[in-house]
Amino acid sequence: MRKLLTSTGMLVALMSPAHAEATKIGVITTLSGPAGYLGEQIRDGLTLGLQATGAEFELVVEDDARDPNTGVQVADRMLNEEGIKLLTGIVFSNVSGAVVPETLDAGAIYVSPNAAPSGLAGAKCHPNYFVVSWQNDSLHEASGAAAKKLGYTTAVALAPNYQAGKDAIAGFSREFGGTVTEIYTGVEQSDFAGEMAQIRNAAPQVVFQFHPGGQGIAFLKQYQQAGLLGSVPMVLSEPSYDGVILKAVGPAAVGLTGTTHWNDDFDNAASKAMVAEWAAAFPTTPLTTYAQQAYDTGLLIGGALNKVGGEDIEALQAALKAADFASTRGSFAFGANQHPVQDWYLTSIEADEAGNPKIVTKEKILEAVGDVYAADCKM
Amino acid sequence: MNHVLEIAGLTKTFGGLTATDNVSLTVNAGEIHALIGPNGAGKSTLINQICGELMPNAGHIHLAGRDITRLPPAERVALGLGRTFQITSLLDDMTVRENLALAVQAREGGNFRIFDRAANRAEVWDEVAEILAASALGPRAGVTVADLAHGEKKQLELLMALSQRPRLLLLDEPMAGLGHLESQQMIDALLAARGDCAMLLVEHDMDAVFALADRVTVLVYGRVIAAGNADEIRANPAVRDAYLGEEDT
Amino acid sequence: MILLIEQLLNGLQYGVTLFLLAAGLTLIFGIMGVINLAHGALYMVGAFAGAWVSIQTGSFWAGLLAGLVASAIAGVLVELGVMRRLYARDHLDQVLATFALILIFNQSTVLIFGRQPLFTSLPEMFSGSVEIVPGLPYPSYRLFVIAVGLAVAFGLYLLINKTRIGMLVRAGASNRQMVRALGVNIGGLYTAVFGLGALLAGLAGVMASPIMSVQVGMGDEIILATFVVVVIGGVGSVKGAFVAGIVLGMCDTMLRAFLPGLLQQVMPGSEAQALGVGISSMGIYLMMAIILLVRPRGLFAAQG
Amino acid sequence: MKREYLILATVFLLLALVPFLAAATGQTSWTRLVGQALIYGMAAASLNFILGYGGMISFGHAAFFGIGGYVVGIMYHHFDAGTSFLGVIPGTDQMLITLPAAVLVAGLAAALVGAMSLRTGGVQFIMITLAFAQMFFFLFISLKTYGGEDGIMVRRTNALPGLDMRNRDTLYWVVLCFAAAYYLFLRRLVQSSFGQIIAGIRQNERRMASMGISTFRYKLYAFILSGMGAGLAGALMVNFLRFASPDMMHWTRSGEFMIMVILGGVGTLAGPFIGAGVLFTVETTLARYTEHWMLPVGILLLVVVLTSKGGLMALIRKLTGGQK
Repeated sequence: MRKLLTSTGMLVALMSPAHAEATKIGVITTLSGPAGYLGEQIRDGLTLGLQATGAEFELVVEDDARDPNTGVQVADRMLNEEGIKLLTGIVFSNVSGAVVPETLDAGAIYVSPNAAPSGLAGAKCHPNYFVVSWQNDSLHEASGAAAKKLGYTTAVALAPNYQAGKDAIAGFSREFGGTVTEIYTGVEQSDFAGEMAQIRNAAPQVVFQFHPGGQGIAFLKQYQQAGLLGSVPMVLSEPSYDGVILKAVGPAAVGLTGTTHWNDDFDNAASKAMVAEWAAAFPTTPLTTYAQQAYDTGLLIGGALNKVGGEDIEALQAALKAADFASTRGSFAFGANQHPVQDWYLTSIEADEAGNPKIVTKEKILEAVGDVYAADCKM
Repeated sequence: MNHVLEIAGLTKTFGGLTATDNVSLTVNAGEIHALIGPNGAGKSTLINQICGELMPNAGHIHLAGRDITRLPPAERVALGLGRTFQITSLLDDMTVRENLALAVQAREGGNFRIFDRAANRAEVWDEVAEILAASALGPRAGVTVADLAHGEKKQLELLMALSQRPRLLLLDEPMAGLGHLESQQMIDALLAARGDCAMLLVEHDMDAVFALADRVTVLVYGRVIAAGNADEIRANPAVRDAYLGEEDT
Repeated sequence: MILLIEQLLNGLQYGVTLFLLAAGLTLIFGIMGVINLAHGALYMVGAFAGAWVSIQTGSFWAGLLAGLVASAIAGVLVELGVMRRLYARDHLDQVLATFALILIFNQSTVLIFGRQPLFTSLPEMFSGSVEIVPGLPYPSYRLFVIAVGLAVAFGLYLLINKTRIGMLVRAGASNRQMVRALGVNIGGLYTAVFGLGALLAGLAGVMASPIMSVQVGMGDEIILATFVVVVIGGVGSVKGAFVAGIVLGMCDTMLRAFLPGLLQQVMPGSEAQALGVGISSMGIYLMMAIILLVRPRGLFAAQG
Repeated sequence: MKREYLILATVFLLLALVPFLAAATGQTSWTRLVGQALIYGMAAASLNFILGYGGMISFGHAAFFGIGGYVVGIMYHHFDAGTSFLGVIPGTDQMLITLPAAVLVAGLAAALVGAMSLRTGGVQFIMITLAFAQMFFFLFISLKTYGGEDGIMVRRTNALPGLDMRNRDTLYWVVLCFAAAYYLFLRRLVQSSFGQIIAGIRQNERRMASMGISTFRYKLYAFILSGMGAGLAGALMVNFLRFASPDMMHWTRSGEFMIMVILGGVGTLAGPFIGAGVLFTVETTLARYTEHWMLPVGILLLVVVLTSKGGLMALIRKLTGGQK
């Protein structure tokens, strides 16, 4: 309950005009429904990131309910009525698929803190469209590279039977190079006992699985309960082991290997500052990569606003493109399609003093990689 | 062949219970044939098999010489089968006039005209007006069926069934629940319609049965125990025992 | 062979979970004639209350008790406050009202517990696994779930077939007017049945909480499968709910486990995988469609 | 009668003025809001034809909405990529082709679903329509070519000769005209002989069958007509939103259509449109003030259903003295 009060209290404070010349930033994100915690992370991370730059800003936050129709409706009002020229915040690619074209057609800028559908990454790339998080495929390629590097040659890869799931397995397999047994799970499946039996039966050297949110929580719990945690190592890409998932899973996560573009033990000033700011503002909520991506988005936007202000869209676009900010992930640059070119790290999940899982960064496995779609982008 | 309806060896069982047991009977053109029997004798089951709502386990049903045993209900209607229900079954939200109009319209097997205006089909409404003018329901034409009295509903059911000009009309207890006066009206209406079509009448009201029926078949425990004209039935000792006798005690 | 046994157990465990939810739903459906879309919300209430109390107390059993109590109370309140006014209405009004209840329950849960999923651990005594046949360690908690489900099924059987309340319930499911004619306190019976249904849903929720993710909206996902079970089993039939729940749980698990493999015999691997899972996701719906085409009122229809 | 025409003409005129009013007050997003509500209203009205007039409670109506939408999306996708659907049918961005195609395909799907579902009734019918819709949902979510769960972007609204469809206000008026035409179509439909028979079947199917009406065929035709209407609405929605995704056919969307119908008034012509408009406006407005908007919406729906019978239309009728 206390948590709720602080976060809404903060929202109200932010939504009231802070300064006369503050630039309005529209945040369309998913706050209702089971995925609501992702939107919460993004909203709060973005706020902290922007505050860290000292830019004058005013956030207009609205829920998209994970529904493209609602998203476009909100975007329309922000763009055309409130005259907002800079939008961000969307969690899910089905919403951004509808909202981004709308935004670009209105001559405004969209900076994505998370969703990066491949449809907007290649031939349909746009100067006013930036992605600060990652392109979907790279997430899983990193996991494939990690599994390879760890010396495994046979793997079972599991993901939900929709497009992002298939991309995940494809991405993993591409970099892994060994034998991969693919298992697709149901889109709304929450009991994976059958899959556990199949994994045990296949007896691979390593398991890769991609299940974000509640599915991931269920999967990890059941992996441990099936007694597989100790016997078959697991490599995860970052959406499957964010801080919220780990907190809900508890000790069942200890011993897993993950790949990520950022972790809270990164040794750079920006990351340290963010971790401290987050702990002060939200002591009981874990800091996830969603919030970190949004924080970076905040740094990027805030930096650009400080340089050129929010009036001149062309200048703002150029300032954003320069990506002249100290990212929490260390090195960061935009590729040809204005998606990140960044490093990927291997992490392992270990127990802290209380026995709860904590993510520890081990080594860099991929350096300065972009995505496969950048080649198709002619800007 | 003079039989409008011919039933031969009709048998229907529910689990262990035999509801109709090898029933045979015929209805001639223009005749009123009454089917009587105590409660649970299988009269309604028989009616429902003739209508096609139930499928018999064995036996045949011929309507005007055609085997209809396996036909779906709608096709039987197209061949000239009409019915009324034991518990009145009408379109409660519509007026008397609209109910009749649908019946008239349905006579041609309905239609799929999605762009005409039902309200503008003069030939239908003219016929409805004609039917109503000749009936006691005339003044009630604009009343919603839900607001009609029980006797009026029974009357309307009969009118709807007759407006379809059936060859054979199945009447499932048309007098049920009617007062004396209403019963007399119903008997008059049926007598007036006699000759237009043959009727198979299921009825408990013996006065009505003997006033109307040309022939009577008695059904007990799913079996035909007697058949003949009114006088023969009245005199039949088996019928007296099984059925009429009971009523006396 | 070992794989088959394990999958059968998994199917059984999913099946009893579906049964716990479907038993209450089918009774409510059959006796009161109410389509209760919010039944899944009661499952969520049970899971959240159970998880929260077990976090606070550190005891799974305290959580179990809390989950049962909370869901039963929620059920009784819903019955007294909302359902009671809807019995005489048609299905559409019930759909609208219970949909509204889902929104209210979900959002209230967010307000009370926040949006983050809750963490619960297994009860200490069931945290290990049991070697049922050599080479097959099976989580003992899942065996516990199966045992609880079967025990509840047996208890319901006794309740419905051997007690006066059960007689009324059976009568009510096959003929609603009859119970009224018996001069029974209908209001009390309805509240009791609704409360019992909610309790069972809450039990399913608590039992699922250490395995699944305890999060807002968790009930909306399982409610569809539950309705499928109710309809296949025959509205109002607890026996039908049991049989359909087990059959569906088994089929769902078996299809997922073995269909892709079978398809791989005739087509390339990844396509077979995708198609296999696609078909298994549709599996329960496909099954319902087929069963209803053959038996339009379900397997064990209580109403004639 | 005269009065009804007068009201209809007034409402149409007011709706036609929405873009000007929106521009005058600076609240330009109202044009889109009303446009979306009109399209949802069409979908709800198509559902209402079988649900309110025909007594068939379909819980899978969003499937036809989504299929209609995907026809536009898929045709645009092939037009954009210069390829052909199944290697045979070339893509297009011409609304005069895409809309009829959407209506046709949705009708075919409805024929398939209806032919199987209508063998059952009651609760079983509700569930079996839901089951078919779920199958379509899972089908589209796994179609990689068409974006899977991410959906398909339709970068440009379909072209209509002589009109600048990129202009939002033009698009809005096109939608308004379709909605008005659809309203008049439904009005005609329920008053037709066919509509009377459908109404008869709702009230007493046994009676209709005993009069020789093959009720199954009538119900099937009604179901197909209704599916076609939903397909048209879906096709318009994709043009309006320039995006098609499996969300369009999720079961909660079917539920939403049903709620619009019930909220507005079952078995009334204007009800579904009013229901869609009110629900959509209330949701959007509340969402601006609180992210917990679902709570007040839920309470509001509950209050409406508990206190009124027959939805908002019944309320309107009460207020206007029992007249239509």
